[in-house]
Amino acid sequence: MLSVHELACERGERLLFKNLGFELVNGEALLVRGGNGRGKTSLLRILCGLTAPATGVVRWRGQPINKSHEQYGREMAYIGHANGIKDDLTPMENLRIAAALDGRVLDDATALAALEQVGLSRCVDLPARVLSFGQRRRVALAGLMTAGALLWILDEPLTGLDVHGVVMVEQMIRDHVVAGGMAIMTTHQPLALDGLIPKILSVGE
Amino acid sequence: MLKFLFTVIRRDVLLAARRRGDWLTAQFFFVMVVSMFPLGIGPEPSMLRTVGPGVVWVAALLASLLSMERLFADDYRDGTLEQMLLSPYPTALLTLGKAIAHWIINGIPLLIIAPVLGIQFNLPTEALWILVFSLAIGTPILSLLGSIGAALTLGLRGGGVLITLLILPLYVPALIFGAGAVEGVISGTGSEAHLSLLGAFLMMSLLLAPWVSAMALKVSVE
Amino acid sequence: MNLYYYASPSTFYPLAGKLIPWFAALALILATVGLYISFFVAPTDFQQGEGYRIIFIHVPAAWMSMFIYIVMAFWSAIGLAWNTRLSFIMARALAPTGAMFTFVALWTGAFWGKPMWGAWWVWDARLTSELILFFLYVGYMALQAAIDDPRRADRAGALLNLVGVINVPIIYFSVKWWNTLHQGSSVSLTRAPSMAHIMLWGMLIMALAAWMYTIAVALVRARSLVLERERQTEWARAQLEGQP
Amino acid sequence: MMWESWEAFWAMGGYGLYVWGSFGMTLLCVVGEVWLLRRHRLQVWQRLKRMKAWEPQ
Repeated sequence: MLSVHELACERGERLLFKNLGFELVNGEALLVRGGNGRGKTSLLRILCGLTAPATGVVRWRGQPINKSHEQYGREMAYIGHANGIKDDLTPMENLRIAAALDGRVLDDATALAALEQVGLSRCVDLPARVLSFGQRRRVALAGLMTAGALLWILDEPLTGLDVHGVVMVEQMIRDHVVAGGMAIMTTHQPLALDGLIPKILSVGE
Repeated sequence: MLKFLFTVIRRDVLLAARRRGDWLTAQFFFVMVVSMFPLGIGPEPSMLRTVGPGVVWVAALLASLLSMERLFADDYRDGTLEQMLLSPYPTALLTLGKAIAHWIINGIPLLIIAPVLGIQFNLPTEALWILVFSLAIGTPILSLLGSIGAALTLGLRGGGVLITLLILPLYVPALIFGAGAVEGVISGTGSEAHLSLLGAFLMMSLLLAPWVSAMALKVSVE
Repeated sequence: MNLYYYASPSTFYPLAGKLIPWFAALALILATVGLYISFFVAPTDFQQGEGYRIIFIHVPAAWMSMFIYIVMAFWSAIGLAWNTRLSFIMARALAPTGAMFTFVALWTGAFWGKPMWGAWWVWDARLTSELILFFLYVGYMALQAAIDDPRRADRAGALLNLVGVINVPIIYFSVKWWNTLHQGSSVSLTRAPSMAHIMLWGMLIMALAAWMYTIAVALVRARSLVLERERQTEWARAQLEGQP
Repeated sequence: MMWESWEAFWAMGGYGLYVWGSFGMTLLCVVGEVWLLRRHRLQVWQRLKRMKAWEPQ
């Protein structure tokens, strides 16, 4: 499904990595490892198509992702360092607008259910401004759940979350992958996927 | 496609409505800059009438640039811009929607305020109409071209000043045709030619600016 | 001929190094000939006296300021289309020289205007367009200077450059139109009443000298930029063993 | 020779200030650019040499 060939990435004048390649099919998870500044985030940004690689291609269903922007945009969901949440809007509005921008229809019941699942049922009508960082992260995760994407690309999904939050994310990823989805993530924290063993990719060693 | 465009526009208008303070600041900037001129050059009615169209137009350029810096910057900071870039629709549609939203938020109020300021400058009634009309054609150009500058300077130190430096020279034709139309009415030489040229410039900006802006945005977000 | 061969920095660097002295020498010779024509061959103008000799700089500088912007746009377009780094570097290397010529055109325009119009600055169509062109150059260089990442600087600058080059004719047209409506000054430097052949020759030779100078200077600048960007490659490290 | 004397040459028929002001500024710009370029090149060279010594392969 997702195949990556001979990827190289430069930042400034520095070569972060080269000759990087892997394949990912349904029901697989990939954990990207590497120290600070080794290019994990750069790799994820290349994978989701925000950055063009110096060399190499990323293919989704056999098509280079810059050629299949539309399809890839529908089937892939990304959470980066920033949450992608508007502070002036309520979690509910955030989810609804994000869905509309993706061309999806999201009814209130589904959105509410997702927010409830991430433990935000009491903050549905508050502006995101008053939420804590962890709570905003949860809004982003609720967005991920409602996106219905096949491939999840998660950059440090565990930062800012409390113990329950971490368990929740682990559960989410596991359920998604077991149900035939794909996930690519980075994390500095230990990740327990309960029996599911992710592929490991080391970057910039 | 169109639905995406409308969603982008509605979203930005909604966000602006939630931050009315910022929005009011830009409008008052326009009013105040224009009101400073008579204080600087004296209250003589015939002179004010001569400089009026130019002053209102220059103030409109500055007011439009003032709010332009934040066109993409806020969304860039909180990560929503990345999400929008990853949506399944062409990025040019996003930049077009953003520019239209900027025009609705910052351009339309100028059209409403401008006649009042025109009266301060002793402009005759027909000239006021043409002023509003020229701004109606001209301010979308400002939003469209400005979006290119906003995309190019995204996330740079001193982006606000830089955008002025990049975009003001590109605004020159709009300024000349726009202010010229109003002056044409006052001096009796007519304004049709100016307005049609302004319209042509608008068409060109509408065709090209969203594409360039989209490319610039991709370059900047990388 | 393989274009990619010449587009590779490691070929370009030594080649440019060899070419620079030739262009510099040509510039010097042509400038000497041009100056000789402008001061010792061209006759006194019966209307403008000796003051008209400024055109031997003003007109070539004004030509160069426009040409260089267009050439930059050409390199920018190539760079964006084929993703060749050297094209971006060429565009970038040309910009300061273009700005310099624009400044010279403005300055000499003012020095010509003072005796002819009685004012240092008149909002004449050509001078005004030249001023806006100067702003475009400044904007381009300011944008390049503000961006740290060379890849982004290249592309952002190229886009701005292309938008500018589409706009330049529109700006020129609008300024001209604005100027005629406001009864601008009618005496023009370039439409000197007695444009003798020899004057045209003088201007052409000076323009050629300016071209050669521009090429030489741009190549020197491009070489520095290339070396900076490629400092981690084998050939650049080998270069650094030698003398600058 | 079209100039009667050096004085006449420098005076440029009363336009001396303007003609020499123009040519002088042009010369200044060209010399200035070449000088800046030379300095820039030397600086780049030195910086790269330092960096090279500091980060061996």
